[in-house]
Amino acid sequence: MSDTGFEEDRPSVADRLAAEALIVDVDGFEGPLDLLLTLSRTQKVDLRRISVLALAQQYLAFVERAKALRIELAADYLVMAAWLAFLKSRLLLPPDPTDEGPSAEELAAHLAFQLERLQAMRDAAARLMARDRLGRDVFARGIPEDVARLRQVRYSASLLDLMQAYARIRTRDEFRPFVMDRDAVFTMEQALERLRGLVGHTPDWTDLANYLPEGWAADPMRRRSATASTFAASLELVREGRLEMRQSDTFARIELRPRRPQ
Amino acid sequence: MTTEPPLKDSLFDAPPIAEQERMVEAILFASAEPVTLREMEARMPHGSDPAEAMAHLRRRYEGRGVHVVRVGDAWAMRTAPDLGFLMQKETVESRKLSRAAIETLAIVAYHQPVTRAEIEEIRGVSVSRGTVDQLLEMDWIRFGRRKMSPGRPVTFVVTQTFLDHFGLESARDLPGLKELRAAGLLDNRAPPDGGPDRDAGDAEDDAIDVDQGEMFEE
Amino acid sequence: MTTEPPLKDSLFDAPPIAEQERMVEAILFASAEPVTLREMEARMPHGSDPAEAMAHLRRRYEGRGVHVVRVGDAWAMRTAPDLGFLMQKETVESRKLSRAAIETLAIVAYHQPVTRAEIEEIRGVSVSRGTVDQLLEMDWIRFGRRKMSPGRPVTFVVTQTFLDHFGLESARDLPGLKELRAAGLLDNRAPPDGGPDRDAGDAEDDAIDVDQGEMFEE
Repeated sequence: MSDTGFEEDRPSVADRLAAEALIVDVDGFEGPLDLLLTLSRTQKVDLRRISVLALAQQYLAFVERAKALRIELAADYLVMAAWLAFLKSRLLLPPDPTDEGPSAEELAAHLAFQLERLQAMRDAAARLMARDRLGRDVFARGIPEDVARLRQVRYSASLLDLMQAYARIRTRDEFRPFVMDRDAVFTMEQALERLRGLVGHTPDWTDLANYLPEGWAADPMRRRSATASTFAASLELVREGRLEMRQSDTFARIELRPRRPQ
Repeated sequence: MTTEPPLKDSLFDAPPIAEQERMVEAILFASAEPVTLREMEARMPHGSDPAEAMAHLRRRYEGRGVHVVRVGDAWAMRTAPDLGFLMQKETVESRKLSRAAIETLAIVAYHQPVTRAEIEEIRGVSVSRGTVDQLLEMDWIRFGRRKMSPGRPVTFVVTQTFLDHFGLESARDLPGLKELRAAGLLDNRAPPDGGPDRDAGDAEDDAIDVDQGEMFEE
Repeated sequence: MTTEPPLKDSLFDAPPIAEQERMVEAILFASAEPVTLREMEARMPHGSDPAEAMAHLRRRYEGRGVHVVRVGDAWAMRTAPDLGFLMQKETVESRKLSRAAIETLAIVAYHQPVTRAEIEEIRGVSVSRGTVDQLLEMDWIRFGRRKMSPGRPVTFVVTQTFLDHFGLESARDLPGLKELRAAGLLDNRAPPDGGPDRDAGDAEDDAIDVDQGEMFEE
């Protein structure tokens, strides 16, 4: 920036002083656009009529001062400086007819638009924050009543569920593993043991029914089981040669007596 | 100066009572706790009469959805007691009926009137009190007549609510075992005994009709 | 019979509008948060017309110390703004928002739905994650729909809580919105090529947007 040959390039004293004041506060700026907006205020004109060229010069002066004071500027400030230097030269030189892309005026206009838009948002933010605000100017109910949430559980079941459940129960019945109800069963071992103890005490022919254990004659199920096992046990004792059996006729009484020694 | 007196008035005179009423209204509305007249006075412009303002406010809220009530020596605003129901929000949660409950229900439906002992015999496990209570509470089963057997146990039958829920006109509309079997819900095996097989005969169906009739007595 | 019709009325017809007005009054009064008409309807007896009842209620509270205000598609009761001075005690010391947060909030409000890249374009600096997080946490902004532009970046919009806090009926009532729009300052004017924009950073920012958005998707 030291040698450009243009009068406008040399920062005015006022610009330099302003730049110095700004540099002290460089951390306070939110980036190059913020800085540009602040600089633009020195022009004291509507942002729509701002001179972007003058603004570019102000900005470049600021960066120059920062360099002179050995203040490290963030990269984006330097990027903006480079771009503004480019814009400035484009604005000052007659347009190159072979150059494609946006004109310098278009670029400058967009920068002006950006500044105006940022300023507009800042004004809007200020107006927003100045509104009557809840908890500061306007107040909600101090003792809100909670809405009691009554949670009601509704149980559902379909007809299919019902039928499946019933089918499940019925099939479970069919496939129930076979288990003997032991309390109604008088086993042959029990009968044999019992009969061995009794044989010999009654020497004469005695009805098999009399040998049934006590309390097993009343209930049909128990009587049947006890009769069967006692009969089977008798046959076993006959086979062992300790007992004799006789039956006078079909379905007649079966009688037992100890085998007499020969 | 000519403008001075009105300024002085606004500074030192109490606001009109209507304005004071607005003030106590706002204070009571926004306060997290009941507010005493003394507290109101401290917050209101000098010379205000909160007691008078409160009297106006109370009258204004008479019969409204919100009442001005006295709490000890303080005042508060509360929703009208008769509108308490608005402060409740019912959320309905759908849940599947437990296996025990649906089985018990199925047995009642197919075997009604049925005693608890009979349900247990069919299910092969004891039926918890909770399961029966749940079904009673849902109004899907109810107590039927006592059985004429020893101990005269109570029986259970299904209700109209049950029939409505399952879209049945009567319990006899429940599909029989034969249909369950045809639908592939049952293995192709004959049930151990006549039991609940609806196809077994009309005698049983008639019995059920009688039971259903009983349900609507009372 | 002569007594039948009234009974039927009370069972099946909505309560009279005066009664409905009491109900919406109680509902709004009891809640610190705005309540939607839909929610009111759900809590009121079947057949009620909360919109009609609200119109009555709103008129009734005109000029009172407490106002009925519209917040988005909901309603709330709030103290009259001119009486704020009485409520110093109730003032909640809100967290000081940074300038970046305030500007970001204004940009979201006036430009919504707006992407992070667009906010950065307007402010000329990158938007820190913390700033956005703070506004999200305060429930003043939320994620909107994704933009149909490359990368499908998520957008930000303001919430009902925002409207409630700043006393706005809707985002259309933002101060100066019309003028800003007329001046073209809300246009999303693309910079001409070669502008001093932070093109390099945009791609990365978009990537972050996508991540954030995905966190909230189901």
